This record gives sequence, structure tokens and C-alpha cells, in this order.
Amino acid sequence: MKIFVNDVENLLVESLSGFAAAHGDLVSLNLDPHFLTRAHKAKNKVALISGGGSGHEPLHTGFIGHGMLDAACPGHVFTSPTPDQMMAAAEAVECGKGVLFIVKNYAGDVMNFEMAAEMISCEHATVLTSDDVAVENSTYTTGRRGVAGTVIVEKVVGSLAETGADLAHCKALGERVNQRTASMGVALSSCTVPAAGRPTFDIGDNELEMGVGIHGEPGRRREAMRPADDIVNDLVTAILHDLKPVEGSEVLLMINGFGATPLMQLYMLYHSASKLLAAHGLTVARSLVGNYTTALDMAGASVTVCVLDDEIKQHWDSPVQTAALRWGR
Amino acid sequence: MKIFVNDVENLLVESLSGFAAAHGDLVSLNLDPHFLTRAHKAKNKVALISGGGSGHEPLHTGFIGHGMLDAACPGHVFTSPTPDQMMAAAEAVECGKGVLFIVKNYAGDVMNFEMAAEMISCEHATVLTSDDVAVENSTYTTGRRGVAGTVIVEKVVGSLAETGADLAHCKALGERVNQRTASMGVALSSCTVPAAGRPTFDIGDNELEMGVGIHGEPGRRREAMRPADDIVNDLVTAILHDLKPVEGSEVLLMINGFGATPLMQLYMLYHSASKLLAAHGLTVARSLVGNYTTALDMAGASVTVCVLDDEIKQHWDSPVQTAALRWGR
Amino acid sequence: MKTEFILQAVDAISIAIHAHESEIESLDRAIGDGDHFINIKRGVTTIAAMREELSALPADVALQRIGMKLLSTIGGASGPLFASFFIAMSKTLKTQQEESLATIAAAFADGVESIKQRGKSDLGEKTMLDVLIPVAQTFRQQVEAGADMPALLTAIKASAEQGMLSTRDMLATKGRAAFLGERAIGHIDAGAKSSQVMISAVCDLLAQT
Amino acid sequence: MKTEFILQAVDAISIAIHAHESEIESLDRAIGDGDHFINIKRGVTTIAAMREELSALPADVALQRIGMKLLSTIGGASGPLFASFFIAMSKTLKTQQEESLATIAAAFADGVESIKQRGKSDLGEKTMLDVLIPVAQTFRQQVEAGADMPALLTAIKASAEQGMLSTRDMLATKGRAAFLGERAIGHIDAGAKSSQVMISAVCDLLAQT
Ligand SMILES: Nc1ncnc2c1ncn2[C@@H]1O[C@H](COP(=O)(O)OP(=O)(O)O)[C@@H](O)[C@H]1O
Ligand SMILES: Nc1ncnc2c1ncn2[C@@H]1O[C@H](COP(=O)(O)OP(=O)(O)O)[C@@H](O)[C@H]1O
Ligand SMILES: [Mg+2]
Ligand SMILES: [Mg+2]
Ligand SMILES: [Mg+2]
Ligand SMILES: [Mg+2]
Repeated sequence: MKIFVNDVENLLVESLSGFAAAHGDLVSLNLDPHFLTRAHKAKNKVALISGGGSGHEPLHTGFIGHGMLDAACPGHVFTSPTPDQMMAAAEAVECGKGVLFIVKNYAGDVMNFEMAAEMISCEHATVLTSDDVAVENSTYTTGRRGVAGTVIVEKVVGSLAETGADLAHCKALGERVNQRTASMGVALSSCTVPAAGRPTFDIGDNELEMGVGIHGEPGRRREAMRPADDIVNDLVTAILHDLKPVEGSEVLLMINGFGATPLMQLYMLYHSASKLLAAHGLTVARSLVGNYTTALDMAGASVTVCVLDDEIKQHWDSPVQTAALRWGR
Repeated sequence: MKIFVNDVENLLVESLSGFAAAHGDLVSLNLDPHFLTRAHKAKNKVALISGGGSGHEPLHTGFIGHGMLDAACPGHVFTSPTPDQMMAAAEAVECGKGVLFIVKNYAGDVMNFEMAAEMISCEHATVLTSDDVAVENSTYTTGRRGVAGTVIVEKVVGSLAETGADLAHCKALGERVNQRTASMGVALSSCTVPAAGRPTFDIGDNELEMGVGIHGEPGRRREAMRPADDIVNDLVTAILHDLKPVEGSEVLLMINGFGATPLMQLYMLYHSASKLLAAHGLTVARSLVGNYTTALDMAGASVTVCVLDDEIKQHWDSPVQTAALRWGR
Repeated sequence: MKTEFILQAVDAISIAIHAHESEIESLDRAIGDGDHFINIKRGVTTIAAMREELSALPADVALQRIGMKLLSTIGGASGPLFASFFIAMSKTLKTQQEESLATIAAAFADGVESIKQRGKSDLGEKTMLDVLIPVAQTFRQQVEAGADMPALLTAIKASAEQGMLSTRDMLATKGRAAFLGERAIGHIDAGAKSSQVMISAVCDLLAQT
Repeated sequence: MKTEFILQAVDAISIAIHAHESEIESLDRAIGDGDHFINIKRGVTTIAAMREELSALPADVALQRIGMKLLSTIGGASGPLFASFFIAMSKTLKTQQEESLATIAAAFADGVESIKQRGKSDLGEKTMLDVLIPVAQTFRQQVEAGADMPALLTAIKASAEQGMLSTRDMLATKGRAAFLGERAIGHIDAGAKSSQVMISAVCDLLAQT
């Protein structure tokens, strides 16, 4: 796999520098430790901080700005950031109402954010996202992975925080959105970690990885390629089996590209998934289609369904001004 | 190359249906002939219509909406649309001030739009975009290819049309933007036309195609992989050689991904290109980074520079509400 | 010309085109965008599906209908060009009192002329015209010289073949290959190849009947 | 423990890790996310670059400094775990009056204990702990039993090897492999492998001196 690179060691910093320069009106970048904040510090609100390994862009840096995050801490590619980043980011953006960390449920992210939380002095809380139903929940394990549904949590809680809501309310809403959101993905090709220089997994010309993770982790099973409608049916079935939404519910349907799948394909998947949801008596009231939680150059996509309620819908619709999501004013 | 597909014959219609459903607030779809218009017909303005082969999404359908296009006509993958599409679209969106066609300079697009123009009764004009400097201009040929710079033309003319400007003014501004805009791309891998099912070109593990077209057409030369800064230097040099901007000029810098290149990489290229432009005494006053004029699943990117003036800058900044570009209000 | 013959020609063209699928496809992949075969196939399939409707029409009207259908079916560069060809041919046939080989040759030449106009192109630009222009000339000259059917068909096929091969060493100045400069040299033009294949197929059909 | 020894151990670990690069990398690719080698390498390289600063410090302070540096360098799951290990080890060493093999064994055990706490994990969950817990036990038992240096080192290496191999047939319940269920079976855990390699390297270093 070829990539554009000067020195693989500098790739992340060069990319972050480019991002900060291209969006100077929205964000500002700190190096050593690496974190990005809004260009203009917000006041009187819970400060929302997320972060995680790089390679999932626009997650999380692309969601910094009015109506979403106050700061993001990018780690090395697919490697959780370190506590000093979160501590410095918290220091930079906390403005009296405490800090809410939004963390995807991976051992590394959880531990690094936990250590940061233990060391900061301000009030703080954490929402763990765990929307990936590919991996069945089990009491023995650490739970499910956090994937594309994280974007919905960040958007909705971001909007609530903007109203001046307190830390407990923000955390509670984040957890409710997480509970009402389920995702599952499928890969047609592997991603390649630049520093590793070779594909994370091998996959045949006629195979797909059902339930793949956003780091190219194996999912439920390796399968033969099938028609798109069949594949989407499996994803939607797994999601609805988990969510068990009441008939007539309004849902948000997100089709998330993993990086190398063209938009044309993503909209075709949207078409397929929305027909299925309608057949299950659900109303697709809101949509999001595009590359929002990527896995570098992996080909594939995930389906995410969030069962809406009035509060979630209102906060989804409210204005947002970030590099990757922008509407309203 | 694997793709998500049910029946390759239906891929386009399924994808357009998904697009229209996901963006029902912005667009509405007509099938047979295929064209998309704004959900709410505009009044008292020049109607802007673009179109071209599919596979370049979000171009052009993603740019329908307030401040940009009134309609778009999608052809089959990499195949220009047919005149009946443009005629029906013109009929649907013309509102008394004429129609401006924005057409990328390819023989097929030019001829099909030309035939439509000959057959419609309302006032009309055409802007041909030809920003690709990979192919040197020659009086013997049909000129240069229209590529990612088309997005800038559509945005800027779209804003002017919204003010109620007349057809001649819109055409003149479109042509000025086109003249002040130059692009060049590089591919690291080929794209695969779904109906063909195999890569358009073969490329070695250590090769790149310098000056590639947005359909995977060959460019200036096949070269060995080099550091990103070197590659960007070649692109920027070719662009500046063509544009010859006055020192101190303000420019818009666009880094356009062809489909399979991660955002992280695109921002790294932005970093590289913006440093070079600064070194040439230019001020990067505006930026756009992302997948805007794609070539299906091709890995690679293009650099576009538009030399701004006050009118262009004003119309770039003005509000836009489309599926793929959104700012202001 | 009989409409029945047109329908037979459509079938013959369909078979011939499919027999050359990978060749045409790879030529357009090399110096174009790889869709030329798909475009023609879409056209031929659509026309073949119109068999019933077309068979009730006089030949000139059928050709006009075919041209209009191709115009709204093929797209790309070849769509408007093929469409122009059939529409122009239909016009000429309609104005002719009596049908003869000479009037068909004239109609063919007018079809080719309208491709030149629509494409703003001519001989030597590495396009389908490098097949069609020589074929039109050969057709007219052989008919004027009173050649018999077998000789006429052999001459046309040879002319198409030669025209197709001539594109190999040309620089392209029209179509997508024009963007390639020197890099297009050494490759046969896809449209020239498909035109030669179609003409050849129609000649073979005529030879049988 | 001498700081000089710690620095030698860092070098030995660096060499050993690099010698097992592709093995560790492919283990984490199979049931993790492929970055474990890169993460450790980043840690080791950073610590090696602190040689001058560290060499001026007493061993317990050096270990504390190493832990803090790893915490802000490695990231991922292994970063906080390795960091906790060194910080806890440093704490125990600092409180010991006199240094002996027994105090080092106790410090090692405390380091492992802090990994268990940070990772909320224990033996049998297919992680580095399946190497570290048995090694800590063997270390303490052998020292208590009065084993001589060669016997101690041999026992520790054997215990690390066995622990590493034991992860092959386990279901994972912690770390990324926990998401795989049955599919993780048959693969050795990357962190278990890297821990075994590092422990082995330090044993070999001790055997030489
Ligand atoms: N201006 C022109 N005049 C005549 N023939 C042309 C012209 N432009 C293109 N062609 C022919 O059309 C062929 C390409 O057709 P096709 O692949 O269907 O369309 P596109 O180039 O739009 O993909 C070329 O190989 C060439 O023979
Ligand atoms: N909760 C945990 N307790 C102990 N060890 C763990 C735990 N989670 C992960 N590990 C160890 O960390 C290793 C993975 O480290 P690394 O690849 O660097 O981080 P990441 O999993 O975040 O990519 C695993 O192979 C396992 O040995
Ligand atoms: Mg990792
Ligand atoms: Mg084409
Ligand atoms: Mg073509
Ligand atoms: Mg890992």
C-alpha cells in the first residue's frame, strides 16, 4: 500500500498542522503534548473533550467547534493518546463547569483517559461509547467497542453543553444516546497502518469481513461476497436485534464509510438500509452519509441506527460549526 | 476490486435514490430522464445546471442547493449524460432569467450539453471548465480537461446567480474563475469502473501517475514514488507555471482526494502545498480539503489553486447549503 | 433499405461487438476511460429491445428513431456522434425518390459528415472518423465504378481495417486521447476499432444474403 | 539495583524487541490492531534517548522517571500498563532499606500488581499478565528457596515462555482480542509475547554479568 508521506514519524504532526492551518477559523493546535481546541474558547459550559488514536479522521478533530467538542486529543495512528494530552487539553478548555470526556470503549483509551481524570483537579465525568454490536456483549469482557455512533454522541451532547447544562445532565444524555445507538460494519479490504507498511489483515478477492472493527480488527466472521442488500440486511438485523426499537419509532440512519469506499456506494447502502428500516415499521427521520469514522484506507462501511427521542432530535438538529459537520447558525 | 452492489445495472439509480432520500430537505430526484433539482425551486435567478459522468461524487449532485446549482444531470459512470436529461432539467428549473450550463471540458460532455442547448427554447449560455494543467494546452487539441476547479466555479457563480445577476454576468464570472484556477493530480492506484470490473490502469507498487485525470486517464508521466513534499512540489510548480500569479496575491488552496486517500493524508498534502505557496510569496486566504471531485475508488489527490480577487472571494464566502458544501446562512 | 435488414444488422453488430468486448474495452482503458464497450453495448441492447416497434416502421423512420434513442441512451462522446450519424442518414434516405446502392452510399456519407460536424473533427485525429471517412469514400467510389457486391464488401472491409490500424501511430487531437500527447502513440483508438468491427459485421451480413 | 544496569537492560530489551519485530507485529495484527511493536519501539527509543539524564539518578528515581516518560510516550493499552509497572516498582524500591534479590522480586511483584489494578485484569485473560504473574511468582519462590543465579534465571525464562504459550488457547476477556470471542483462540497474545521477549533479554543480560 502506497501513501503520501515524507517521514512516517512526522506524518501525524504534518497532518495536524495542515488541518489546523486549513481550519484556522475553527481550531487551534498545540504540539507537545498534542491537542486541538476551538479557536475561540467557549465560556460557561461543560467542556467536551474527546480523543483517540489517529487514522479515524474526521473523528475527533473534525468535530471541534461550536455545538460539538471543545478539544480533541489525537494519539498516534490507532493508538490511544496519553494522559498528559488530556490533562493539558482539560486545562486549556475547562471554564468552570467541569470537563466531560467522551471515550470510545477500548482498553487503551479507557486507561489513558482514566489516568488523566485521576490527575486533573477540576470536576469531571466520562461517557464511554460502545455502539458496535458486532461483538456480542458479555459480562466477562470489557464490553463492546465504540465506533461511528460516537459522532452522534458528540453532536447531541455537544449541543446540550452549549445550552449551559451541567455535567451530570451532559453525561446522562451522552449515556442515553449511547444506549439508543447501535452500529455494525463490514470491510471489503484491509487498512494499512503507515508505520507498519503492510495490510493489517489479508482478505480474498471474494471475501468480506462481517462486523469488522474500525482498526481492521476481525469481526463476527469472514464470509463470501454477497449482494449489497444481503450484506446490509445482516447489519441492520444485528442492529435491530440489539436496539429492539418500538414500531413507529423515529431513527437516525448513518452510513459511515471506512475510507476507501466511494460516496456513490455509501448512498446505495443508505438506499438499501432505509428500505429495510421502513419495512420494520421505523421512520428514518434523520440521516448522515459519508466518511465520519474511518479506518485509514480500509474499503467498507458501517451502518448506525440511533433511536431518536425529542431531546436527542432537538440536539441533533441544533446548529453545529465544525470542520466536518456544519449546519444551522 | 470488490464493491457493494446488487445489480451493476441498477447501481446508479439505487445510489441516486439513496442520495435523494438522505437529502430530501435539499434535493428532489427525477428518473427517466435522470436529473436532480433543488427541493424548492428558486425564483428570479439564472438557473445553474451542471452534470457529467457519475463516479465523481459529490460532484455534481452534492452541490445542488442554495448558493450553488439548481440542477445536476448524472450520466452513467464516467459517461457524459444525454441531452434529454439536460433539456428536462432546464425545463424544470428555468425561471425566467435563462440557464447557465457548467460543463467540464470533455468531448462527450461538450457535445451532449451542446445538443441540449441547441434544442431548448429559453435563453442559455455555457461555461466550460478546463483547469487541469497536467495536459499542456495546444491549439490543435480540444484544450484542457475540467477537474476539481469546477467546484470553485460552481460555488462562485452559484453565489452570484443568487443575487439575481444576469446570464452574461454569470457566464463572465464563471469564465474568469476558470481562467484563474489551475489543478493537477497524482494517482497512487487505479479506479475500477463497476461495469468493467477491473482496474482502468495497472500501476506498480512503487509507481505513481503524475497528472492523472479524474477518470484514471494517463497524465504527464509514470514515475517512481517519491516523498510527498517532492510530489506536491511538482504539482504546485506546474500550477504556478500556468497561473503566474503576481507575488502577494491571495489564493484559495484546494486539496481534493480522489476517493481512497484518507483525510489524514489530504491534510498532510495541504500542509506541504501551503508551505510552498507561502514560499512563492502567495497568501493562502481560503482553503478546501476533502473528497470533492473523486474518481471512484482511486487513491491519490489533486492540488487546485484559484487566484482570488475581491468579487471571487466574496462569492466564495457567501452562504451555501448543499449536501457537500455548507456554510453561512 | 429494408427495416428488416436494419434489424438483422443490429443483431449482427451486437454479436460482433460482444466478440470484441475485451479488445475494445482495453483500448479505451489504455488511452481513454474504459467505458467505450459498455457505452456501445448499452446502445445496442436498447435498440435490440425496440425490435417490435421498429419493425412496423419504414427504414428511414426507423433510422431516425434509432438515432434519437441512441442520443438519450449512450451518452459520452460516442453517443451524440452515433446519433448524428443515424439521424443524418435517415434524412438523406427520406429525400431520395428511389433506393439504390448509390443513395445508400450517399446517406452513409452524410451520416459521416454529420459526425465530423458534431465532433468538429476530421481525418487524422485518431477517432472513429479514421475508419468512417475512408469507408464512406470507398463505398461511393466502388459503387460509382460499378463494382459487384462481393468486391464492394471486400473493399469496404479492407478500408475499415486499414483506417482502424492507421490510428495506431497517430497523435490524437480529438477525444480523450487528445489529452495524452505522445503517450497516445502506439495505441489504436477504441472508437476506430468499434466502428471497424461494426462495419465488418454488416458487410458479412450482406455477404450472406 | 544499579542505574547502570537499568540502562544496560534498556539496550538489551531494545535489541531483543527488534529481533522479534515481525513476530510481535503479526501477533497484534492477527487479534489486535497491529501497533504493539510500534508502541513498544517508541517507548524503548525514547527511554534510550534519556540515557544521560537517567544515568545521573539513583535507580528508584530512574525507574519513576522511566514510568512517567512511558506514560506520555506509548499510549494504547500497553502504555499505561508498562508505566504503572515501573512507577509501582520504583515506589517499592524506594521504601526498601537494603537492596537484595528479595526486594527486587517484591518490587517486580508490586509492578505486576499495579498492572492488574490498572487493567482490571488477572491471570487467564490472554494478556501480558499471563507472562508477568507467573514470572513474579517464580521470581519470589526461587529467591525464597535460595536458588542460585543461573537456576533463578532459567526458572524465570521458562516461566515466561510457558505463560506466553499458555495464551494461545485462551479466550480473551481483556484487551482488543476480547472483542473476538472464539476467533482469538489459536493466537498468542502480542503483549504476552513482548513481555516474554523483554524478560528473557534481561535474564540473558544478567547471565552474562
Ligand atoms: N470529437 C470527436 N470526433 C469524432 N470522434 C470522437 C470525438 N471524440 C471522441 N470520439 C470517438 O469516441 C470514442 C470514445 O467513445 P466513448 O468511450 O464511448 O466516450 P468517452 O470518450 O466520452 O468515454 C473515441 O475512441 C473516438 O473514436
Ligand atoms: N486490561 C488489560 N490488562 C492487561 N493487559 C492488557 C489489557 N489490555 C490490553 N493488554 C495488553 O496490551 C497488549 C496490546 O498493547 P498495544 O497493542 O500496545 O495497545 P492497543 O491494544 O491499545 O493497540 C495486549 O496484547 C495485551 O497483552
Ligand atoms: Mg492500538
Ligand atoms: Mg466515458
Ligand atoms: Mg470512453
Ligand atoms: Mg495494538
